Amino acid sequence: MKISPIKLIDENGRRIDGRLPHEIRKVKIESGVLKNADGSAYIELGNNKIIVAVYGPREVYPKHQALADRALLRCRYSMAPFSVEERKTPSPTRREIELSKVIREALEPAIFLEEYPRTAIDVFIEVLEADGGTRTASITAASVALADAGIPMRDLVTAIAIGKVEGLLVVDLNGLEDQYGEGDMPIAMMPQLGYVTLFQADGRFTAEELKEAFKLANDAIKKIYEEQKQALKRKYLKVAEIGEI
Amino acid sequence: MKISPIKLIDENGRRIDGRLPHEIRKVKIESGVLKNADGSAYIELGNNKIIVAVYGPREVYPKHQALADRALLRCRYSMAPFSVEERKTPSPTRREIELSKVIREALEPAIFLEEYPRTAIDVFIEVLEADGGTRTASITAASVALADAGIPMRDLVTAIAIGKVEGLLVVDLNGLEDQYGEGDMPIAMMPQLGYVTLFQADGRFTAEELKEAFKLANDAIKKIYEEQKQALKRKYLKVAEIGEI
Amino acid sequence: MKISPIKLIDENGRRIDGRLPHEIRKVKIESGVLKNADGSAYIELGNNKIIVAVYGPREVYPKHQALADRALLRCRYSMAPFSVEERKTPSPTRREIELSKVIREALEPAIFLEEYPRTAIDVFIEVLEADGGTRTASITAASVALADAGIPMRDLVTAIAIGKVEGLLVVDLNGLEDQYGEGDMPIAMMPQLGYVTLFQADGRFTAEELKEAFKLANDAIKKIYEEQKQALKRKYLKVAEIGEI
Amino acid sequence: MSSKASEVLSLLKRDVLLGNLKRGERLDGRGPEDYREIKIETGIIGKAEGSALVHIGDTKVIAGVKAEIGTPFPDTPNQGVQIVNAELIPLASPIFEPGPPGEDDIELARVIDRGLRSAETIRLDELVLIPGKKVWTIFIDIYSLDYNGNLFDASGLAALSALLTTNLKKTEITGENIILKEEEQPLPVGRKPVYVTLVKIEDILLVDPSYEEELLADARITFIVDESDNICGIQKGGKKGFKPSEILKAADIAIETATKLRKILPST
Amino acid sequence: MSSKASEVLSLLKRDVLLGNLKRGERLDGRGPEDYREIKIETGIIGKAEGSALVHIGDTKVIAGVKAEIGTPFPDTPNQGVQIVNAELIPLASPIFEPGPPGEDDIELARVIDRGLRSAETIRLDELVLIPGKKVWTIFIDIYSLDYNGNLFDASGLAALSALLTTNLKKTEITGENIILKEEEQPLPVGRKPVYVTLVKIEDILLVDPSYEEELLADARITFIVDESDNICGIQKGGKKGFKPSEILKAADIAIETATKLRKILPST
Amino acid sequence: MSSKASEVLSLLKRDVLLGNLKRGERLDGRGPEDYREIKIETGIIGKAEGSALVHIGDTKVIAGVKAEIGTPFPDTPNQGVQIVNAELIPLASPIFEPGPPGEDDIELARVIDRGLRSAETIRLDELVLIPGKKVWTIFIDIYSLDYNGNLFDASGLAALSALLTTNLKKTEITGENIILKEEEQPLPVGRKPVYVTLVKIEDILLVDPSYEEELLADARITFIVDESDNICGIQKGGKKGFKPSEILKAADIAIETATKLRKILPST
Repeated sequence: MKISPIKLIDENGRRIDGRLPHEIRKVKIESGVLKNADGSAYIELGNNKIIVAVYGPREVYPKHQALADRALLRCRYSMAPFSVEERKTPSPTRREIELSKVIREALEPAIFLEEYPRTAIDVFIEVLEADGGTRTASITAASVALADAGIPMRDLVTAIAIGKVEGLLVVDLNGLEDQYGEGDMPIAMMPQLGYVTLFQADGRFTAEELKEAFKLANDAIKKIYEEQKQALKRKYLKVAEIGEI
Repeated sequence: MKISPIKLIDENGRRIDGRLPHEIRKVKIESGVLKNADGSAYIELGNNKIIVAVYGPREVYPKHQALADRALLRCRYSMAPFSVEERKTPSPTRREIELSKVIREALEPAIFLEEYPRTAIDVFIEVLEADGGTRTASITAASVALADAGIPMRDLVTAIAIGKVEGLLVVDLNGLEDQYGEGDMPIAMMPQLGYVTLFQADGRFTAEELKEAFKLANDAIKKIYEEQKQALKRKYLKVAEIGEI
Repeated sequence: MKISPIKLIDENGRRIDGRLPHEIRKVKIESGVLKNADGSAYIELGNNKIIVAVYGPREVYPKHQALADRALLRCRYSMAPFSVEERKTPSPTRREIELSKVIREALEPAIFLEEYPRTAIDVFIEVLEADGGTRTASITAASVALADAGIPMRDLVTAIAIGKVEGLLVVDLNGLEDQYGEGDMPIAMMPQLGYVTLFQADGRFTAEELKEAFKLANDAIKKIYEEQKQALKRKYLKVAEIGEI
Repeated sequence: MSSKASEVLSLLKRDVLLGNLKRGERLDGRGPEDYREIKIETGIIGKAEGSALVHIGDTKVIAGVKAEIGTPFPDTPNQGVQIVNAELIPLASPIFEPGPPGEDDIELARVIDRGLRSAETIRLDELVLIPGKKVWTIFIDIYSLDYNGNLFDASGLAALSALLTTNLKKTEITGENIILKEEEQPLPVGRKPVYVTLVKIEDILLVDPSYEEELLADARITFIVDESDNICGIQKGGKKGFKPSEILKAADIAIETATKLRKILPST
Repeated sequence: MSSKASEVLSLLKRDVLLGNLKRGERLDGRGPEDYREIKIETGIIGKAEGSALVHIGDTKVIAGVKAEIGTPFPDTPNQGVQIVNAELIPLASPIFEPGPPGEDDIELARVIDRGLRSAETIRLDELVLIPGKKVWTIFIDIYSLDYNGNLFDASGLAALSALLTTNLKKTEITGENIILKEEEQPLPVGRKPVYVTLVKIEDILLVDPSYEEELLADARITFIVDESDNICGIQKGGKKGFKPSEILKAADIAIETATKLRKILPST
Repeated sequence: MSSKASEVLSLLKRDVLLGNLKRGERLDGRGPEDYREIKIETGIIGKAEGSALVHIGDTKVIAGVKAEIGTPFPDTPNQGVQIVNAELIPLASPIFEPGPPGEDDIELARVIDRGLRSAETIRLDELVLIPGKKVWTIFIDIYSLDYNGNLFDASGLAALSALLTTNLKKTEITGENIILKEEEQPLPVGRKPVYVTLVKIEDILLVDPSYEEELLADARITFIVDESDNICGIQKGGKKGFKPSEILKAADIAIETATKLRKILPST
């Protein structure tokens, strides 16, 4: 564990970027940002900048991977080499491979895959700039991109990280808090249905803190969920306006 | 060539582990040690510890590899990273790739592959600890695992290494003798049928020494062959006992 | 840019190997040099030594790569590890991958690919020794090998590099001129049809120099084109002679 | 485990399994919170600095620890290096394929790695030989030998047991020179995390799933628990979700189960 | 771009496109030598030393510059290191596939790299920190985000724009020790090469091809032009040839176009 | 060679070949112990420190030797490094495929490597420049150009011939500094191993098999023989076995054959 060279919570209970413990960073979501993709979304969460494209349902190559009873969901989470402090090698790291898997499993419960047997739905995530919480922001954006692609969903998936900093539970860790804090607990939920679809933890937490984390996450997720819906609405309005011309 | 820092044969003609030149190390063979595999075996030869699983005859993937007139025999010899003094990288080395090939060719003559056209028989060998002679011990165990899988065979295959240490031919080289000795000659045979199915040499040997090597190998192989049969018998008896209950 | 430790043009206007600016190096081309290949050629251009084999038209593996309306042209340009000053790693470098592509695109316009739908034509190029201009010499040899394989062609493809050395345009750069010169402009043409099928440049050229380069290239290409035809004729005569015996 | 595997279970078997579960019965007779029999053998690989073979029912996993002198990472000059590798080798199951590690192997390795790091099991700060220059690198290689469910717990237990029985050579350092002595000393260890996995089938939570139960499972969750009942890591998997209340209940069961499992750990 | 892509265009669309072209009309209303609208955004990636997002019509490419202290190549001890990487990621187009870079990615990266080298855009000789031992390594990573034709020009423009807005930390060197200071200074740049691509469809030359035009093209040619109208690189592609006269005409058009494009470059 | 290849030979050709063999005739008129014509060209690659192109009948193999200054392996600080690489490139045969080395390439390289090591052909102990720090690394790269049977012998002969004609630059060492001089000296060589391969078809042993004979063969055996008739390596291959008596007979034939082949080796 690295020892923090800096104080992460100040005497007024403010975090290093001025937020209170339960505050999330500024979030901006746009949908329909790419021309080629069937659906797409762009998210900024603090300094995180992530773009997501969805292709599908479409034919599966190689064909033997196709599933008889549902669509094959594939997910590729990737960080641009320039997205982080030290240049990342362009080939997928073990971290990116694991995250591709857990993000896929976070999105899968929300999609009516059974409506498109023998097809593939591909989710491509590119992190352009990273500053703590890329997996949760990716999930948030990916579910908007899926909806933008017109893929029928049970609910959106909305995600946020709860963290532990100087003994305190805080919401939406930034990069420094992630690096020097005591714990990180990313949570993804289907907000309407109340299901947790991604849940990981790193660091040390008590059972009591788990309970508290869910409460904190709940509030943050509600806010972000509104942003997701707004992003989809704006796109719809834009489309409608153009349609009227 | 490395110069031995130690005396490999003492004044009484004893080897570094106390054996006489023609003596093999303690050998222990068990069959049916794994639940998932169709056949399996475990061997200890001195400090060597090797486990073998056989799957098949089963469907071939990718399908175009299937052979119209016989089963496809595949073999993967692999050493665990912790099996050797210096940690081995987990990905297959050139040595492991060559050994997978020669072990496959040592087993192939013994199997009635023509009885299972268009199928695959897979032999997976994992060396858990290595101390000289892993390829021969692997072959010995693999043929027990094949028999344990109920695959019809012309004969078992039994193998041992003959080596040259301080000018003397010795049987069943251990790791130190392999490292500092003058030659290594692994031999695999079908003992009943009298065929040599693996034969390699490293170091320098005269034509005369070749002849002597076969004699020494013959005796060792007979002993190990008995152990192989016992291992299969014990399994059979165990199965029979269980069957009676 | 590396500063040349040597003078590349002497006071008499001679280049480092004694040539005048417009002179090409000694060229030697042979066709039909390999037994297995359907067509083959060997070229020496100065110190460059390159061998080319052509296989095809033949079945395509994997099958899904086959094209319905024409043959699939594949090309592999490879340098032997010992062909260059510093040993090259045996696995394909990025340079080799790019060159395989541009060489393929240089040959493709000359071949009646549409006559062999659903087949593959494979061009394998092995550079045994390299001394500047391997891509152009490879193209020259490859088109001879294609003709030797009896593949119907619109024209041969003939190639040469124009370079810039101490401000002067010169023909057929050698290794030193390539390393220390100011520019390299490889050109491939179908000489009869007058089409440029490969064209690249490195270094700095004026639009005026471009025009001059084409003129210089034209003369050199005519000479090499004759050598290509001679190589094919010699093979034909040899075959004819043998036929008569 | 893999999506391919999930197609293996026949509909018939599925119905039987589900029917039984609803009556509180598991196929092998266990109750929902019962763990299978565990056996731990340590010190079995002479060439390894530490090793353990763990049986959980018919699942077998071996872990080996190797120690090498290497250089620290530039951003942690005063810490040893921990590297965890896991391989789902084809010897262990017909559903595992040869080839480089896939996402299942990598997820497993990373979950084990994070648990050990969060618990500070290996005292990396005590593995520095020459600060900023030479440290011990500890490799933990985990190989599945027979896969019959619950590789996370078996791998975690094998890794921990191997580490608890690992010995390093003592060293003598003069200037930049490191001499390895014959004498050995135990690897310095901190907290001891135990991995406990549950699956959810419809609304039933099952501890220590068998292979068939994993095939049937809607979702999976692993808790890593230390001796103070702290949670040192969580990993959710699977194609469906959990209700928060289910996760909290699973956490309680995991903490309880960990206390039981802890009793069979090898002594250092 | 890839041979697979060339099969996508339907025969019908092909005929319409061709018919229009013969009347001097492009599908999007441009004349043969018209460029699409260009938009350049720089300084968008905080973690990068330089960055630019370039739009050419609906084509979007992002380039990021990272600088690291490394060792020079043995044969150029007094020069910094320039590394260009380009990835046609599957996010950008249904015809791009995941996996390691293929021949299209590699050709693109190498053409961008050669243009920057020939123009001496990065003053590599000014990037030496300790001669023969420590130099700046400049990584230029180019990612296509939306591929709708003419990746060469968009990538070249993104790379150049990112470099022109790159800042390096100042350094303080005492002996073999390099200290990075908080203060920054612009990356030293030389000539500014602009990439201009034309395609040939039958005997018509078109500047800045759209995706459909690329599918239809017989051949492609890229000229890299610096501020003195020198050509710093050429790359011909495609399955057919050019007449020399066509190449010379294309060169003239490219030089003219480059002059126009140069006006929108970000200032250093 | 590969299992795929073994399916190529038609049944008809098989019968003819076999019938002839039983009458002591080989397809190309040779007797069972006759070798095909051999041609060795050395010094053909100017950029290589040593090189040889070997023809055995229609089989052609080229070997090139490159020497570089590198670091010794930690466990052999007082020895140079020998690296053998072999590639069955698709240029040489329709049955060879592009891609990274497969098991056939690797077996070939390792058999050549072991023979050279057992014979101590390269005097590795004489290739130390600064003990424990700098040694010559000798790369031997073997490329098949036309595969018509018996790659082992052709590769061995090419490697040996290239080594026998290899020259290294003289060096001048002052402290840790190595200066390469213009003058050259021959690579120090020890014993000269000759590779002799036989195949067995039913109960017939054939020296120097052609491609068709390899397809038909039940098993293959290679003996590596030095100038004192010592065997410096053996490799058995193929899908059937040998009787011990057959192996001993094959060894005698190989030793005799090696004596003949030795006469055409290039002089150092």
